Formats: sequence, structure tokens, C-alpha cells
Amino acid sequence: MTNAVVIKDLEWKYEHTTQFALRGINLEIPENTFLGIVGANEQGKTTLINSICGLIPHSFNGVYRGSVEIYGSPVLKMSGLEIATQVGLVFADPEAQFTAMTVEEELVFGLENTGYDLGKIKERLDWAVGVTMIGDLLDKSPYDISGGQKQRMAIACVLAMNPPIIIMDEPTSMIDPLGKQFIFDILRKLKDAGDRTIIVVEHNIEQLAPLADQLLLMQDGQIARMAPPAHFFDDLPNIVGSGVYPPEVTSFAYWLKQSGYVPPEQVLPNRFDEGVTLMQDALRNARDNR
Amino acid sequence: MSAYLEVTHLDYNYPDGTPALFDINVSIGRQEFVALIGQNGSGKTTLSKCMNGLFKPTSGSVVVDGIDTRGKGVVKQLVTRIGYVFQNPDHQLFNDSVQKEIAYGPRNINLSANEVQARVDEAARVAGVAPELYATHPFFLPKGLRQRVAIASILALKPRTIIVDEPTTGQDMRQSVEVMEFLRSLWQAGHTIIIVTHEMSIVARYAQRAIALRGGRVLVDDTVRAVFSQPDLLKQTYVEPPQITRAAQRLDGLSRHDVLTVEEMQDAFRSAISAEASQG
Amino acid sequence: MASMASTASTQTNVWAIEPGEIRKPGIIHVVILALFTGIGIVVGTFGSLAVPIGFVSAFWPGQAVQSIGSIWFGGWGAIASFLFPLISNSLSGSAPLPVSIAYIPGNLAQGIIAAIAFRIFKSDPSLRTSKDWIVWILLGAILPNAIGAIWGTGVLLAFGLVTSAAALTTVLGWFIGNSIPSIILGSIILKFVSPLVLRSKAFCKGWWA
Amino acid sequence: MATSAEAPGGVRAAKLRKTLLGYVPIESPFYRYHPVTRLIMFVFFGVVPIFIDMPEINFALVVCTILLLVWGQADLKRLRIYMPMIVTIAIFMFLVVILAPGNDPTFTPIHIGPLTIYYQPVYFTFASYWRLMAMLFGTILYFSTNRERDMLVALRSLKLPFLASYVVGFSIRAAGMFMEDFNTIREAEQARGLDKSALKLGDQVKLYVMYLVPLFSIALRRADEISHALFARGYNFTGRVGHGNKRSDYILTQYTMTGMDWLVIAVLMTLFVGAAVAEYGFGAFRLPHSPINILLHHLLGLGWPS
Repeated sequence: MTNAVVIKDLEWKYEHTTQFALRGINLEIPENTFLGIVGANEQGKTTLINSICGLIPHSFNGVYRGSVEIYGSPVLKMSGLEIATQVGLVFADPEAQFTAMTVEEELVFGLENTGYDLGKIKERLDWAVGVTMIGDLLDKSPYDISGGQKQRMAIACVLAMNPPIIIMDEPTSMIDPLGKQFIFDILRKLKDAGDRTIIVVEHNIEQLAPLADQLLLMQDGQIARMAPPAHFFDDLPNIVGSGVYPPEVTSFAYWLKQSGYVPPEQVLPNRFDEGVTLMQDALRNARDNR
Repeated sequence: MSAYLEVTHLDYNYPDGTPALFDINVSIGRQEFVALIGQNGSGKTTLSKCMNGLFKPTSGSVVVDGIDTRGKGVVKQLVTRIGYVFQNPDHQLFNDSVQKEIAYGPRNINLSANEVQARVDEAARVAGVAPELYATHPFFLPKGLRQRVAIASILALKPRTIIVDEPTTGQDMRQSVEVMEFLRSLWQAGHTIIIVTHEMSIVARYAQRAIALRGGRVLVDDTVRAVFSQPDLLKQTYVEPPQITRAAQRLDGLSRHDVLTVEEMQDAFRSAISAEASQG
Repeated sequence: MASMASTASTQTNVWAIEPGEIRKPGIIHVVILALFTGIGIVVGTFGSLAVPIGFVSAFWPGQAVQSIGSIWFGGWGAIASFLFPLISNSLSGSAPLPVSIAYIPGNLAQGIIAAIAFRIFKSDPSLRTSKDWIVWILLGAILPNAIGAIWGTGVLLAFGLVTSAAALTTVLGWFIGNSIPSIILGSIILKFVSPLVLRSKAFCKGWWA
Repeated sequence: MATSAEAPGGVRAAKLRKTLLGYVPIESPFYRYHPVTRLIMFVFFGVVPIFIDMPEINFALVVCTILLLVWGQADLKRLRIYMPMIVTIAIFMFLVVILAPGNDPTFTPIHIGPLTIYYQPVYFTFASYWRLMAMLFGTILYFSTNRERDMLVALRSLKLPFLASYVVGFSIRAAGMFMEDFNTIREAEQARGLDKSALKLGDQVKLYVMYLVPLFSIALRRADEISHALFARGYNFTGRVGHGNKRSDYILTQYTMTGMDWLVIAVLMTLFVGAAVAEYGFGAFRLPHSPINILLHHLLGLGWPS
């Protein structure tokens, strides 16, 4: 399988700071997989994705060692435009990324930068608008729409450019429950299409875990753990200790396992339905056994 | 419980005339822990700003500890009674050091230098702001810490009621828990805490009472447990109870379906088994 | 990014480019140009509306934004200093576009002189020494406002908006009405905000980076 | 970052377009014209008074712009914010000319009670005032019927470099963001116990610090964030794309010039050039031709003005 991203011995220290924010990162992200990144604040999550999308080192000053390659090309040597056609980045605060005065302009901005012809722009615009369900907002100012709509627009902007790699940095942290649901619906659609590498940093593990192929825990500038969601929480106390709270059904299932209500070989569920099924079975078994 | 904060027939229109709140009637006592929940645009933040007097009622009234927020010159009287932490810390940090920032409020109410320092130390400690950061310019702190400096700056005023708009935004789970544990300790010490939040697990774990708003009206106002046991009603404002609560509602054979936390679920699970055992 | 180095750097020359230091204009400078123009629009509009005497403002703190922007951001600030009055004058109604266009050289002078002075005299924008203060008040506020007032009055004369007999009064009113708020506002901003700006990537030691 | 106001449902005023200064209905007749036409109209109304000294014509131009605003269904109530300016400008101009009329023996003194005013400079000021008003209303007309987008489309259609039009558009947007920030900061101030009415002068100055520091901090942070966002979207400020071509401009294709546009532009251009030629070639719009001036001259027994 081709790797979309390969990171070797990456170290990074921001200007005006004393400690390295990333310390010896080695990571391979296979093409068309979904990677969820979790961890407490200030542990290097955002720094890691900034170095994949080239903001580090192109837009930050600091000390850079090691390498990040996107489909074999080192990010260090690529131009901003080259990177933008390969990697799309959605920021946590959608408002910080507006560049235009209407949603429509905002959406075509990146496409115009890449020099697509007008027909192609229209085609990509329509597609991205369809996926993110913002067709009725095109004429509005990006500042006059709700937080959730803003974030959907921000995603549409990135989708429109059709990069093979899409990175989102806490895309739901500033929006309400309905808005969150919309975003995860979009992520689900993108994952199901299966033709894109997706990297998402998110505190909302409840929604993230069921989507991810792999979960990665950042701690102290290093990759502390990387595993498929089914096994990511095996060592639950340590995960909690790192400041990350598993889905409640997972926590409860872990308790069931520790208390002997389910067998030790039981894989911990992370999806709601799986969790309910496991709880129901455990309850039934426990009562039958009495 | 005598009402400390009385909202009566409150209507509020924005200055441009857009109506935002309709006939709100809420009465909050001296030691309550209340969560305002609902979709964006449902009026949560607007209601909380009416409660602390930043917004004046278009009609109806808001009375805090006997003080009508429409009165003239009530700002200073109100701040020691009701504190408000804004969602975005960057709007409320304007001093060039953390220490000055936290001391700003106490200085405004003319406390002595010693008392100001004592307030700063206490507020910083409880909000998790280390004294080593006192000299730092708030601008250079990471966002989670800026949020906590903002909270400390309000706490230093020791208002009887504290409203926190989205206390967990920008915080990771552990930091959220720290902030909430702290708010809980204040509540236990006799303060009234009002949070505006989208995080239902936070509501379930910490709040006693939930007021769900929808379209500028109160949809339901009851204990958190009672509110979360009406998922169909909550759907109107797109709020979902926490995952474990929803799971419990789906389980057959559980003696109670109104659990709010994983710990309560463990109890419910144990008692379901033992109840069965004692019956059988 | 929690570096705690907020303590003031020692008396070094903030304009000196260290050996090996690469500075080149980037996207951030374009952004700061736009944002600073935005700030200027607000301050300029507010200033004109606060004490509305039309084209001769008795209170126009806009010059503070002009000189500060040029001190911090060199040429970018200088562009902002003549760009924002075009818009703020239109929004506040204090001068129609043709008059605003004629003001451009005056507005440019009101910005750029401070920037040149700070770079020549190696003054610290955070106003740490009395020399910094003198350079700021004399060459950052008084001189540029004097030039601006003379130019602006010339424009008003040319458009027939004041009579030649009133020219001297206009120059004085303009000069005082711009200098005082600009000194107050400018000093505050320089003192309190410069420490943040000096560490930002947008800060220009030279003219464009 | 939902600031002070949670817009209900996020969508307000669906039938109105937010312009730079207010709201105009979506179906406003103005929007039938290409932004370039509207920009040229602005240049016409804003600049043509330079050629005209006669207050009657400038007054007619003011009336004309107001009629256009009515026709365009703009919200005339917004014009109220200009009232103080319009009045104080008049007071200022006349005060100056009365107090400092200049020393010219040819001026005609008029005695009103203890006050002596001189006819010629006063009439000149009167004419200048209306010239200023005409230009001002031209500006108001444009800003209250056009959105940033219209302005940008017009500027870009006229081949202004992308970078320049981007800066102009974004700076106007930035001004709006600062106003919002400013309001929120003021609220935050109040929530911390600041009672403005009780402030001494020294504290009023401090108040500026309280507003300015967060305002500028937010701006600096925002500058970083926005430049990162632009980087991530492949923007380079030369306005060129990878293979050296100019960036394409999708939004411009949404607008087309119609026959009406060309007609209006032709009429405005003709009037504009005509006015310039009439003034600079023949002095057609100078004050001696002003009917009111002529009438007043006769009333004052001064004969024909020269």
C-alpha cells in the first residue's frame, strides 16, 4: 500500500521557546486511511498536523530536523501552492480562515489560486457544496451564518480543491451539537467514499473513534500510542491519565471487563450500538448466572 | 430556597430590533448549579447576558439579589453579585501581565492592596494558574491557559453568582474537568453557578438543574435528571443526553433508566443484578 | 508555545538585523496591511464622527494609527496610512472621494515620517528611553501633523472649501486637533502593544519585512 | 467565535442585502446593473461637482442622488448618521467665513444688527458647501447601495490587480470585525466592574488601554491565523498560479454587462466629459452664471455679477 505521508525523525522547536514541541516523530500514514489524533492540549497535536500540511516550516519560524514527505516529496522543498493541491487543512476556528466576502467567493478562492479553468471550478464548486449541504448559503457573507455552517463551509473550501489528503484540526470544537453532527456526517461520507486520506484531531472521541482506522495519542511531543480503535483503549487507565476521556460506553465496558461481567478477551466497543449490545448481553448473562 | 436571581416576563430584542427572547420566567436560588443548554441561536448567551445586566430587558425584569438590572449605576453593585466569563478569553484580557489581569477587578471595587493580592493568589490557585506565570503577558499564553486567567479574573471578584459561557471551549478533557471541579467547589461553598454549554456530559456530571432553550423560549426547566429523561423533547433543540444516559435508556432489565454518569451506570448495573438475585 | 520570555529584552537595537537573519515579505504582511487598514477605518470613522466638524477635525486620532502602522510595519503601514482615510472619510462623510484623493500625499507624510525617524534614530517603538519619547512626539506626531495640516488646508483651499483668509486658522485647528489625540492614543498603543508586535512575524525591521 | 449576538438560526434579513452602510432589498433596481456601471455612477456623482460652482446644479445633484436612493429602495433612515456632519460642516464653514472673511475692498458689507458680513465670500462659501454636499451624497449613494463584493467585482473588472482589490475588500471586512470585537470588549469591561460614568479623566485615558490592548492583540493573532489559512489555500500574493498564468476569476463570470449598462455608462461619460469641457472651456458653471447669485446681486444693487 502506498503511503500518503511519511514522517522520519521529525523534531521541531518554535521560535522564542525553549523546548521542542515535537520530539522524534516517526509515522507512516497509508493512502486512503482515516487517522484520528487525540491527546491533551499542548502535547503537540496541532504542531504535528501543521508540519504535515507545511505550515511548519513555511509559515512558522523555528528549528526543524528530520523530514515529512507527502507522496514522496519533502514538504520542506514544496511550494505553498504545491502543498495546497496535495493537502487540505481545516482549522478549528472557521472564522480565522475566511478570506472572502461571500460563501461562494470563499469556496472558489482556492480553486482560483490553483489556476483551474472556469468550467472545472464550477464543477468542483457544485460537488463540494453538495457534499457539505451549503447550497443555500452561497450568496451570504461568511460572517452572517451560524458556527456550524461556517465550519461546513470551511470544509467545503478544502474539498473543492480536491486534495488527496484532508486534515482537520478540532473541526467541531466551536460548534453546537447539531453542527457537530453535520460535520461527522460529512466525515463519514468522505470515509465511505474511500478515496482520500483523512487526518482529524478531535477531543470528541465518542464520534471520532467509530470513524478512525487508527487512533494516535500525542503526549509530550511524541507519539505515545497508535492502534486501531478496537484496541486503542485496552490500557484505559493510561489513556485517561494522559488527559483523554474514552467514549462512555467504552469506559463502562472496561469496567464490565475489570469486574468480570464480560470475558477478558472481549474487545472493547467504541460505537454506541456495539456498546449497548455488549451492556445488554452482560446484564442478561450476569442475571442468568445468579 | 429563596430566589436570588429573578427573571420575570423577560423579552429581549437586539439593538437592531431582532427579537431574541420571549417571555422568559426563571427563578434561581442562592446555591444552585444551573446549565443553560440548547442550539446556537436558542438564546442561551443572550439570556445569560440579561442575567448579569449587560443586556437590559426590552420588557419584563431581571432582579439580582434585590437589584433591578435596569437601575442606573448598578454596574458596581452587580459585579460583586454576578460574574460573567466570556467565551473568548481574548476579549477580556487587557492587562500586560497575568497578575494585573487578575487584580483588575478587585482594584475596580477599591479593595486594599493586601486584600487584592490575597484575592489574586486565591483565584489563581483555584483556577490553575501557577504563580510563575504572574509576570507573563497573557497574550503569550496558550489558549487553554488564557481561558483560565479569564476565569481567575472573575473569581477574584468573588461574585455570589458566576456565569461561565462555554467553560470547556479550548480546554481538553482533563482541563475541562479541572475547571468544572473548581466550579463545583465554589457551588458547594455556597455560590450559584450558571454554565452555558454544549457538552452534555459536563451538564450530567456537574449541574443540578438544566434549562433548555429553544427559539428564545424556555423549552424545559427541571433537574438535569428529569430533563435528560425526555430525549424526545430535547430533540427539538437538537440536544442529546450523554452517551451513557442514552445507553441506559435502551437497556432492558435495568431498574432505573435515568443514570447520568458511568459511575451511576455501574451502580444501576449492580443493583439490577442483585435485585434479580434477591427476587430469584 | 508557552514561552515565558515576556520580560523586556535589554537595550538592544530592535531594528538591527542579525547575521544570517532572513527577512522577506510574506502573506502575513499583506494580511496585516488589510487588518491595519481596517483598524484605521474604525479609528478614522469614529474620530470624524465623535467631534464632527467635517473636513477639519478637532479630534482625529487617525494619525496615531498612521504613524504607528508605519513604525511597526514599514511600507505596509505607510500604504495603510493613505488607504484607510479614503474609506473612513467616505463612511463618516467627512470628505468626499475627490478631496480624500487629494489628501493622499498629506496622509502618506503623516505615516511615513515617524517610520523614517524611528529607523534613523534607532528608537524603540516600546518607548523605553526619553530619546524614544522625544523622537516619537516630535517626529512621530508634531512634525507629520504640521505637514499634514498644511497640505490638507492647501487641498481645502484648492477645492474652495475654505477661504484664504481662514487658512491659518484652519491649519492651526487641524494641527492641534490631530496632534493631541494622536500623541495620547499613539503613546498608549506604542507603549503597551509594541512588545507584542516586535515578536510577531509581521513586524518589519526594514521597509517591507 | 460567536460573539455578542447569536443570530437566530444564523440567517437574518434574507430579503435584504447588507451593503457597506446598511441594507438594500435584494430586488433593488440597482442590482440590475453591473457593479462596474455602479462604480462609474459613483465616480460620476462623486467627481462631477468639482466642475460645478453653481450651487443650484449641485443642489439638483443632491436631490438626484436622494431620488436614486429612493428608487433603489435603500434604507433612508441610515442617512440620519450624516445629519450631525451635514449641519456642523455648514456651521463651521459659515462661522469661518463670517469671522475671517478676508480683506478685500471689493467685498460688499451687509450689516445684520451688530454683525457685518461680506456678501461675496459668504456666497462663495454657500456654493462650496453645496459642492461638498453633492460629492458627499455621491459617496453615500455608492456606499449604501453596494456590498463589498460589488466593489471588488467592479475593481477587478477594471483590471485592478487581485492583491489590491483583496486588500481593499478585506480591510472593510476587518473594520467590521473590529467593531464587533470592540463591543465585546466593552461588555467584558463592564462585567469586570468598570463603571464608566464614575471615571476621572486619567482613568478615561486608561480606558483606552483597556480597549486597545485586546483589540490589537486580537488583530495580531488574527493576522497569523489568516496568513496560515491563506497559505493552506495555496495563495501567493503575486496573483499568479503555479505555471505562471494569472489566477482565474470565477466570480467575475457571474456578472455580465448588458446593453443597459453600456447605455448608462455612455450617458454618464458624455455628461461627465461635457461638464468638464463646458467648465474648463467656457466657464459655464461659474458663479456669475448662478441665478441665485444674479438675483441677490440685483437685490443688493450690485448689478450683474462678474
